[in-house]
Amino acid sequence: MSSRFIWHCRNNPKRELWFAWWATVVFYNFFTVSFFILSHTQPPANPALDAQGAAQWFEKNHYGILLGFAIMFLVTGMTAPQNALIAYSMRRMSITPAFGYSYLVLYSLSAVPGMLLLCIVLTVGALRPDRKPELQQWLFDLAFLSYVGTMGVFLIGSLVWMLAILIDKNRVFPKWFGYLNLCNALTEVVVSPAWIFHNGVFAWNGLIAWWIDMVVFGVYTGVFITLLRQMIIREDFGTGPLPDLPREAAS
Amino acid sequence: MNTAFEKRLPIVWSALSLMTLAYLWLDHTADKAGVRTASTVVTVSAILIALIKVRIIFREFMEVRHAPLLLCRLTDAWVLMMAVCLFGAHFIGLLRS
Amino acid sequence: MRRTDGELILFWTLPATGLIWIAAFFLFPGFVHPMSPTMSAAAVAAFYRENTGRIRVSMILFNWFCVCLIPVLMLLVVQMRKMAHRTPIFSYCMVACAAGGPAIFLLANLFWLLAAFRPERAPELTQMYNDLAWVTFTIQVPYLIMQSVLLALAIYCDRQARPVFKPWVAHFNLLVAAALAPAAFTGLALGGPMAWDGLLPFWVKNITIAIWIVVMGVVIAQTIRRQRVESEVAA
Amino acid sequence: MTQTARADARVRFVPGQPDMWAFVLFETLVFTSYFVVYLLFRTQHHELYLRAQAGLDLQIGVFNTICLLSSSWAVARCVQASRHGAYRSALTNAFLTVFFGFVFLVSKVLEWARQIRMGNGFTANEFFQHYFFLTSIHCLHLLIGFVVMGVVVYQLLSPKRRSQELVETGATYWHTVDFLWVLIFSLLYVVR
Repeated sequence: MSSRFIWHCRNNPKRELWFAWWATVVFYNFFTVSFFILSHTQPPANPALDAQGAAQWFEKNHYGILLGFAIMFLVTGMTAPQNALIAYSMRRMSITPAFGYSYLVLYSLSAVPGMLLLCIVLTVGALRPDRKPELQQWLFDLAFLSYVGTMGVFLIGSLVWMLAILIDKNRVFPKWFGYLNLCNALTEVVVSPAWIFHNGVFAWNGLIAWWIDMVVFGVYTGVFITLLRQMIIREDFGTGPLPDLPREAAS
Repeated sequence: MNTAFEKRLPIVWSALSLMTLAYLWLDHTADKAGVRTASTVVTVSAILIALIKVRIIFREFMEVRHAPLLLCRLTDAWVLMMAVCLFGAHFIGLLRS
Repeated sequence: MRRTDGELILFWTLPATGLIWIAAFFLFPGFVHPMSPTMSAAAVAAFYRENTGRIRVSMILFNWFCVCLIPVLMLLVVQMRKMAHRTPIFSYCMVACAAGGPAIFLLANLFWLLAAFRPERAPELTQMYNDLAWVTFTIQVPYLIMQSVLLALAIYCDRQARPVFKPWVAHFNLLVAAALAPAAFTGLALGGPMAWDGLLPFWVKNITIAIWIVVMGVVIAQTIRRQRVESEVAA
Repeated sequence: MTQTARADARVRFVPGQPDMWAFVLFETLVFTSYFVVYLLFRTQHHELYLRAQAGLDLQIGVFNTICLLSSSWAVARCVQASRHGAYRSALTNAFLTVFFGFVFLVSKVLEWARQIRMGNGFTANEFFQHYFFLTSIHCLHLLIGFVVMGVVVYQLLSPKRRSQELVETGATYWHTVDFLWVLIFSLLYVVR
């Protein structure tokens, strides 16, 4: 088993692609553990909490936040292989390289306001549970709003990928996944009322602005990880249409 | 040259428009002395009419009539699913309120 | 024909950047004896009141020049493109990482400047900005770790008769990644070797970054020189 | 004529790219979930919703619906015309589609402006939160629909392109915008 693994590391012609794919999978596992289990930032805390409530929320999740986000600080770099792999998928298409580069830059840029800022600010909040509650609430708002409220980069990024897939002639991805990108892009629009409401279904933890969007994003992520895997299996390092999935690999 | 098709579309459009106009009548009869009141009958019939319209749009406008059986079954299943979800949401909500 | 004009100019920006960084580092009064996370709000506020000028100048310097590492990282990307890889994945990853480190540092830089902007404000507020700045500064490692790991992997995958970089560069980069890792956990302790002024997150991390820049600078210089000699011989 | 024969012989075919149907079904699921949330919350504050709902004008809603139904009719005619090679007629119908869509858009914007002037803005109350959310996310689909119709017109314009598959795909999208509005209309304006 392990000797086979080492053989693949040394000789598999697709090892670079597989590295990027596994980095993606591992990253999302860390992300789930850190956000959903350790820090309890997903599902998000209640935006209707008053200053005292926000301070108590920090106190209650003290170690979860500190440990969970320490893990994120360690592994966030793994988003780079993911974005690189997706950019590569666009390089494999029959379209201008501008698409791949646009996606690479958009998504590399998105990680700082869209995720790391939340991790940093919540870490600062948890660091001093005895800070004035008003300040704790300020940190609380900054963290969650920067996280759910960073929309444009993901919106335009998804649209770039969608357009690339729809006009591609090399069959790198099925067209329906192109349309699924549109669904994902629309969730970034749906989340925008989170900047307005403190409670209800459109708040940042609301049924529509968070739960439904999260389900769509979860489906989207699951689908693209699967499709990227199939793309790597189908890859022939040519420039023409990508061959079909080989029989034994499909089963 | 394509008469068989063309004739169906105006009929479909008229039927859909009539069903839309029926809402005016439905809304009018539901008012009690000009005051809006909650009415399960209106709710259920409004959703029902909408779902029937959706199914007609699927079958006629979107040409599911001529599509493979799988797509026919899928769209029908979707209409049914919507019916279950919408009625379910309404009645569960009523029970809980 | 490989186009190399300007390569050396970009390379020689590195020592200049290094000088400016060292100057700014020593100019900032909170670095030489790193500020302790256990300082009281009043002490932090007093620190910003007393050292306002030096903080502002040093941080404005950093604001101007902290992104200067990017051209050098791009020289590394160019070298990665010369490696015997099947795909451009590694160089894409490197590009994706390159902006991350400076962007996080810029954020920390802004918080420091904000803290010094109105030093007479309520001490709790200044302390919060100070916390934000130090935490951001200390945990800026994710993209640096990834860069080193990527570089190592890229070198290991570079299987040709005369690889672009020697294997020891890869081992060195893995070591760097390991040395940077503890800084990610700085939030867990306000005192001791894991605090943001402690041994691992401050001294080990920052010295490692400095060593990495020096070593990679030398490696890039040697590689570029070798490539220039080879292309002259060929011409 | 072969296409007519194909249809007459009851050879079954999926109109447009099957991939678009995946989008239609998925997007319908997403909208159904919005509707479920709306209906659930509606029954919790029934009085408030009824009172707020009285501010809407059903006649405008009926007009909107008939506009979109007409545009759907036009795009269905466009598909059939282009299938039979009558590209001039197909183009006319494509423009008619866009025209009806545009009338819908204008009347929607006027309705929004009227509601906001009456004090029923996005933040006025729960009913109007849902009203503005559902109508504007639907309007966004309509705007995307204009882009899609642009692709259809582009296909129909030149004999070099004229991909029947793309025309049908665009039409399928447009009908989706239509039937989603049919649902939104009945849920926002009529349901009691």
